[in-house]
Amino acid sequence: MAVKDVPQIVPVWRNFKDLVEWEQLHQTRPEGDKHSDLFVSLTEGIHNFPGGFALTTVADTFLNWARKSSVWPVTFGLACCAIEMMATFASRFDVERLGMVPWASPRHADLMIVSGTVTIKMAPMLKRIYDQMPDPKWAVSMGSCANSGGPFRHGYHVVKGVDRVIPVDVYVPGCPPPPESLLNGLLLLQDQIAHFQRTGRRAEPTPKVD
Amino acid sequence: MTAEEVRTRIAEQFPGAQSAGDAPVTVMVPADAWVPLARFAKETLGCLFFSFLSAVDWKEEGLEVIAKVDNVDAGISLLLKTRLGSGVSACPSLTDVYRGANWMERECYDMFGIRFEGHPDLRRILLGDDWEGHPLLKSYPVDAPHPPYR
Amino acid sequence: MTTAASPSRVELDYTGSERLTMNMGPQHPSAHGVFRAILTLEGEQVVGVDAVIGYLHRCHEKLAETLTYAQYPSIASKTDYVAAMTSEFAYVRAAEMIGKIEVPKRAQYLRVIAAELQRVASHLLWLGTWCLDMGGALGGGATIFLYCIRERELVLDLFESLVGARLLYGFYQVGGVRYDIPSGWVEKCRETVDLMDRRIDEYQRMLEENPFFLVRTQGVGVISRELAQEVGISGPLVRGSGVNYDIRRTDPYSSYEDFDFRVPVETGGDCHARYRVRMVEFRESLNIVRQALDRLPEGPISSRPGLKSVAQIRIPKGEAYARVEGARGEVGCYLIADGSAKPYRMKWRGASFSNLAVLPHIIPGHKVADVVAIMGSVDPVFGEVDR
Amino acid sequence: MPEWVSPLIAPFIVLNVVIGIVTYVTLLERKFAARMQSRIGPYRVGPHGLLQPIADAIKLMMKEDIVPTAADRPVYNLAPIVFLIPCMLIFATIPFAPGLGVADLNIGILFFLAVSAMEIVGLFMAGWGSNNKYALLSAMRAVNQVISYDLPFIFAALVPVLLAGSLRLSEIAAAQAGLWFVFYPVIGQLAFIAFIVSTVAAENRAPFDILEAESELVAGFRVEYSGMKFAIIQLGEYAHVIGASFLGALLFFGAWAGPGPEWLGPIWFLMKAMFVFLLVTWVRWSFVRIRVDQILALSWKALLPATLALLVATAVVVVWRGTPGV
Repeated sequence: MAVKDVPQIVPVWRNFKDLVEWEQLHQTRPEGDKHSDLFVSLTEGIHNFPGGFALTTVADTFLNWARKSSVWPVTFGLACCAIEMMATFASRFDVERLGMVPWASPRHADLMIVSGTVTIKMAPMLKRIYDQMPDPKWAVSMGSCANSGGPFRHGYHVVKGVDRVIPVDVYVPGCPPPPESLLNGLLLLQDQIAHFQRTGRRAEPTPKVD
Repeated sequence: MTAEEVRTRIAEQFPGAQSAGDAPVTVMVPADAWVPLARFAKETLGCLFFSFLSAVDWKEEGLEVIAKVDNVDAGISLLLKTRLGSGVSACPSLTDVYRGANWMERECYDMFGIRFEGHPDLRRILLGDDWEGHPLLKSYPVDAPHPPYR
Repeated sequence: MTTAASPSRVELDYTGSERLTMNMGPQHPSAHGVFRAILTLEGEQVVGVDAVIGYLHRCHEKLAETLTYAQYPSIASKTDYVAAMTSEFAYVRAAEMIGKIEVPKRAQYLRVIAAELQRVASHLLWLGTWCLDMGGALGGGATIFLYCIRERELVLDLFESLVGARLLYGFYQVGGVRYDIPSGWVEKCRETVDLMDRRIDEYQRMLEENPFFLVRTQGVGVISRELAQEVGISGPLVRGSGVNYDIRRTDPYSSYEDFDFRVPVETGGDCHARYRVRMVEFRESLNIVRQALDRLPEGPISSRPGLKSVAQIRIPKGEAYARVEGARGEVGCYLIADGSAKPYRMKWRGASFSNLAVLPHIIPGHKVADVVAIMGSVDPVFGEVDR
Repeated sequence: MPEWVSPLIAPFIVLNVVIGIVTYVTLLERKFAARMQSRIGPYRVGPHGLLQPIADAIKLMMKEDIVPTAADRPVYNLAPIVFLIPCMLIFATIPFAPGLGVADLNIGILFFLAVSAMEIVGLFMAGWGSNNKYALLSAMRAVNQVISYDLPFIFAALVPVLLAGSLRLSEIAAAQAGLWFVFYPVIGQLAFIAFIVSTVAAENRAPFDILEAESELVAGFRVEYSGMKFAIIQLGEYAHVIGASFLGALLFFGAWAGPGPEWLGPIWFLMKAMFVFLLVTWVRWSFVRIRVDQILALSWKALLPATLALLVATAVVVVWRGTPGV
């Protein structure tokens, strides 16, 4: 499985005043899902020990089961798709069946559903909220706007796809995607999480559809 | 008060004004009569309801500022207009007359670069403080690049 | 206190205690999207507020100059995405006013039905999110929120069978509507309307018999009649402040004069008054839908042939300001046509933009908890604020 | 077995049982809330969502632990433990059946009330150490609220003490062999209502959850906590709720009294505690949150005088009847 390609973005938002403040006050976190050196060397040792791979694989499977069974999204609505996201969280579709509880603080969340158009003013904020989430974390890009800019692609203030700002795992097409679509995306995300590895490697993102 | 009477009264008060139409009554005044006209509309015609303020870029002919006010009880609608003239981007502010003009003028400044003189807090409102250009001017391309996002 | 000119940073007199600047948003559970308020606090008391908007500025007005009259209505629905039908309505009505295009009676009635059902759906979402703001996602507010969304799904089902989409429709087009109602829709609609009437009674009992709800809403966020008009707030807010201003009544469009309905006006001006206005509006909208279904005339649904190309609709030179009563108030579209297939300039008067502009005037002096209650009662939709 | 081991056995068992109960109570609450909201609730993780709490716990353990750079590190790191300890200690005095408990103190109820008020220290440390304004405001609110509501809580809990004539929890439970105190005419019901109201407030649950207040303060004092520390805080909160529910069941519902053989006692006790817990949950999911000044007004202007009057009335009744007990 290929290492997930984290898009390298030129940090222009250093020009934004509040981002500069934030960088002074808060730690910057490394890209990807890194563990401490001790943990990595320990698990590598077990993995390379004859027969040890069975242990690490079983552990990975078990931990991934836990991760995918309790994916907590952050309540973060951007635009039109946020209304459909709310409908997905509500009684008729009820994502709590899958163990998802929306949390208000990004520190408690594992998943960010980017629901709507990302504008240039919002992009640094979005990046910041994503950075505030603890690893391992996932991102679902919901709707055409978040995938590629959608109908507003030609607007001067619209980011052409949220993957220019944060790494995305699942793209859900639609304008807006109905709740069924988003649920399918969340189930796809569970498959993705099942392929997460102890080294921080992830599955490839789903193919991008506008 | 009918639209006819409104037009006559405005013509009496503001000789330079051209008015037309019924609903809304469109009144065009020079920029120096902009605030007096708004005050007249509010205090004499009873147009308390401030609907919106915006501008139009007529390319060579310059910018035109538009405001709409209503008298809700009598059913009068006034569309106030003023031409700033070619190359001029300063206009008196209506914030002393209508409190609602505050955000509308900020938006207008943001989009057209019109400096409203007398506005208490003229900052950009929709775009970021570091944005360059005023997007709704006809000279601004709709898909202006802004690396790295677009 | 607030000055006449009212700067956007409104601050009370400094009383000497220590101050705290707190940032709310743009990601905040009660931001209703992407609102950011920078509050200055003295203890729990808010003494100053600076509202930052524009996180969802999607260049609607600039895009409208590059899209044709046939293309834009479905984009217009993305301004007020909670009440998409009325947003489309304002745009097509402006184009029709300039082009002096007649709309068949059946299309007018279908427009009314769609707009009123949309108002019900939008108010349901408002009630839910407002209670969510006051009750918290892990508290009683969530229960009412989920009930409201459950009912909203029924209305969306109606739209889905009418248009094929749940949230953003493209139902209106210049000259009429795009789709006729499918068979069996009228009966389904009647059933839903009757059910909704009963459910709204249930919510009203659930909320108004709850003393906690009353103390949280009564006397909170009072907007005076003068302030309301000067800032230009509209819809349920201005009617909650004692101004009898409903465009359906003062400037009837699309056969609204045929229907018998009541315009609720409350004089309190607080959150509770706005709540009561909206609760009556629910019922009145349902009544209008019933009347329109009863009298739905036969005939064509559009005065113009079906669309074959996006540049098909050409509007003569001219300008017009069209306003409709959306769920949040006066949705206006000021359109200047230059004779081509695209408008020269479009100004969108979003009701939420003006409604939100009242916040810096009324928030100072309240507690932090009231800020979210006031925010919720204003019911902004940020697609419309930032456009 | 060395001698020092035997006193540790009972606490060890109780601690683990409590953690087990608390973990599954979260599932109970989620299912119950889901039913109230016409949803299904956790369903897909294990049969009927039974493995959900385990998945949540393991996931939270494996999450990254973030310490904000601006945080006061020692205070920030210590706060969850300081918060958890009192929440667990309150189980020390509760007798789960006659003679089945860690320590049946002669001042059991005082110990319970004193220790349960201690959680505020950890809470304030969390709010202060995070160096986050939401957390700070939340911690300030929490101190306000706990100080205001501990007095009515104590007064309401003292009514059964007066009726039973003992501070020892096992004797209070035994005194209800004839009549549960909740059925004691007038006084019992009023005391129970006051107890429920002040428990809800002292546990910081909706409608009195101003200190976590999702819609205002995002998540209150624990807004910066992630991973295991967040799990510990959640565990502490639920443990406190369960502890107070056990106390309610003990003070008003006769603890382990119930039909059937004696070994069913703890089961009855657990069921009664869950009944009290679901009562609190029911309140939680039906009311909107009230404002901080209204909360304080409710406590100082209504609840405190009322419970005080109730306490005096109980004392008069007890003296008039001559003997404590039912």
